[in-house]
Amino acid sequence: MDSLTQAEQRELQNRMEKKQMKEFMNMYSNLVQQCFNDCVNGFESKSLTSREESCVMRCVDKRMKGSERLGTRFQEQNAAMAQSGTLPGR
Amino acid sequence: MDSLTQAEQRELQNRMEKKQMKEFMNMYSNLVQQCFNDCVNGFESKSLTSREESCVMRCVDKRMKGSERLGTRFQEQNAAMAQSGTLPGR
Amino acid sequence: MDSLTQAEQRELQNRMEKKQMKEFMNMYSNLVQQCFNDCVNGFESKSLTSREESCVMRCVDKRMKGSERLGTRFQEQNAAMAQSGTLPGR
Amino acid sequence: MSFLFGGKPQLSSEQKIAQAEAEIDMMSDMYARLISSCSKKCIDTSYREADLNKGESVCLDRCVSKFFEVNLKVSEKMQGEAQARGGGGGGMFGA
Amino acid sequence: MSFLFGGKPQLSSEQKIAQAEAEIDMMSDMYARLISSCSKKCIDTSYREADLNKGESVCLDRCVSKFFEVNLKVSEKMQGEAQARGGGGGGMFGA
Amino acid sequence: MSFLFGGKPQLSSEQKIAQAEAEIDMMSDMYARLISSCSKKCIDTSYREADLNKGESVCLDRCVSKFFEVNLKVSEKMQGEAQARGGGGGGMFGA
Repeated sequence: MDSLTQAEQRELQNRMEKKQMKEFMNMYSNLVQQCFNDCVNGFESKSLTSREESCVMRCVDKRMKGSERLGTRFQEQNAAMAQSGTLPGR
Repeated sequence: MDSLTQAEQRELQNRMEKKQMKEFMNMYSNLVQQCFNDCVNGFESKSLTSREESCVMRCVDKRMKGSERLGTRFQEQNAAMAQSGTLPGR
Repeated sequence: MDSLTQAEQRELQNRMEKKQMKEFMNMYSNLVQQCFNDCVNGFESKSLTSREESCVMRCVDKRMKGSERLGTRFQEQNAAMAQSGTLPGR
Repeated sequence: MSFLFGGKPQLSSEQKIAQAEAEIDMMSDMYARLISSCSKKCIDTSYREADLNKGESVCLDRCVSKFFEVNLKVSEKMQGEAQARGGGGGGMFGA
Repeated sequence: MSFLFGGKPQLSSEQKIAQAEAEIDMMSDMYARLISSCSKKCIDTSYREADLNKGESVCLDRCVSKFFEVNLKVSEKMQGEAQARGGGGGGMFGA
Repeated sequence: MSFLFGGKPQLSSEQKIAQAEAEIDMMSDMYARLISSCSKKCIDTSYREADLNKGESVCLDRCVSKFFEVNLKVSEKMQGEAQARGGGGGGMFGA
């Protein structure tokens, strides 16, 4: 990837921006679905109970913190692997 | 979305048609997979038992009715939200 | 599909090659995830135990053999259906 | 479900179409997830009958309602946090 | 798996390619789902051995056969309903 | 995660970009799978607290580490087999 010219990098950047938007939206709807699945289990009424609502709030918090932490570790590992040259196929 | 010109709307329409075909196919193969997963659990023979087959038929019926109902409610909720202006980000 | 001209078939071929790469990568990361999910269940240390590692190795072997077998059967069935003309929609 | 898209001014024609496309994609992704979640929560997978029974029907209706409410709560929460962090509007969750 | 595509007459070159592409996509989607479903139903996830044992192999073979049969039944059912509803052929599930 | 891509010589500009794109796609697919697997294995879904507790945090860290190790083992295994089968490098898993 480091062997791309500047023009090529710009083109790549362009293509990536569309994907990032898509990934962000996917992350968002995945969060909604997960917290819905985990927190909403009764259907005696058509509105969220206060118990369900606060579960959803904590779920969003906890999952976002989890993803952040995982993202940091993921990048660290990637960097470590790139440096030690253990990336196979290279 | 309402601020698109007619030409822009036509272009959007065009792009959407391809996606609709894809979504329909996805809906279809998802239905096959779900009803297979739910109804077929024995592998003593290579053909469906009559019990499995009728389970699959009822599964397809019920799931399609379910999706139809969910689709109607989804549109109603969307319309209600659009009207009451509770759409965040707007 | 048999009614495509040679030029059309070449264009189709072109589009398919990109997808094959993508499908192969998807198959690969799916294998990693499945074997991780099935074999790694303890988090008392940050390295794989030898038990987990050998489970992963057998998992990869078994799943690849499984997919190969399924692929062969899939093609046989497809060929049989095409011949007997039971392909609906045709 | 078009809450991710602030009122950015002065978009090119292609950008406007792409944004509308993204809104529709988001909506149909949400729809697919709702179908999956609510079917799982409400439909009896023994399939003893081909019709939805009363309990399943009511469950599906309420499920849609609750799913929308969760979506709304999550989006409000994320908007609130984005504003607390970033200040002005116009961003991802900017009003 | 090309049962979604009726014999529409007079397609442009691009449309013909797009249709062939859609057929292949549909096929490979079905294949991915078959791999997922049959692996889940037949493969013992304790992985005590690296080889497929006899039971697993037989199960996989029958699983493919049953998966195809389900696909066929579902497609016949949907074609029947489409015809009952819409009348003439040429549509989505038209023969 | 760029291990699928050997050092193929003399690519056109479009091919180089497409390859870089594929590497990034692969990486972000792996990332999504890691998020899904490690969240499922480590996060308590009763959500009694909004913060990650100590046990969850440690579990997530180790989970990333183990996930990478599994990825590495699998890729080494497949490279070994590809070499045993195919001989020379330059292929999918060629070094």
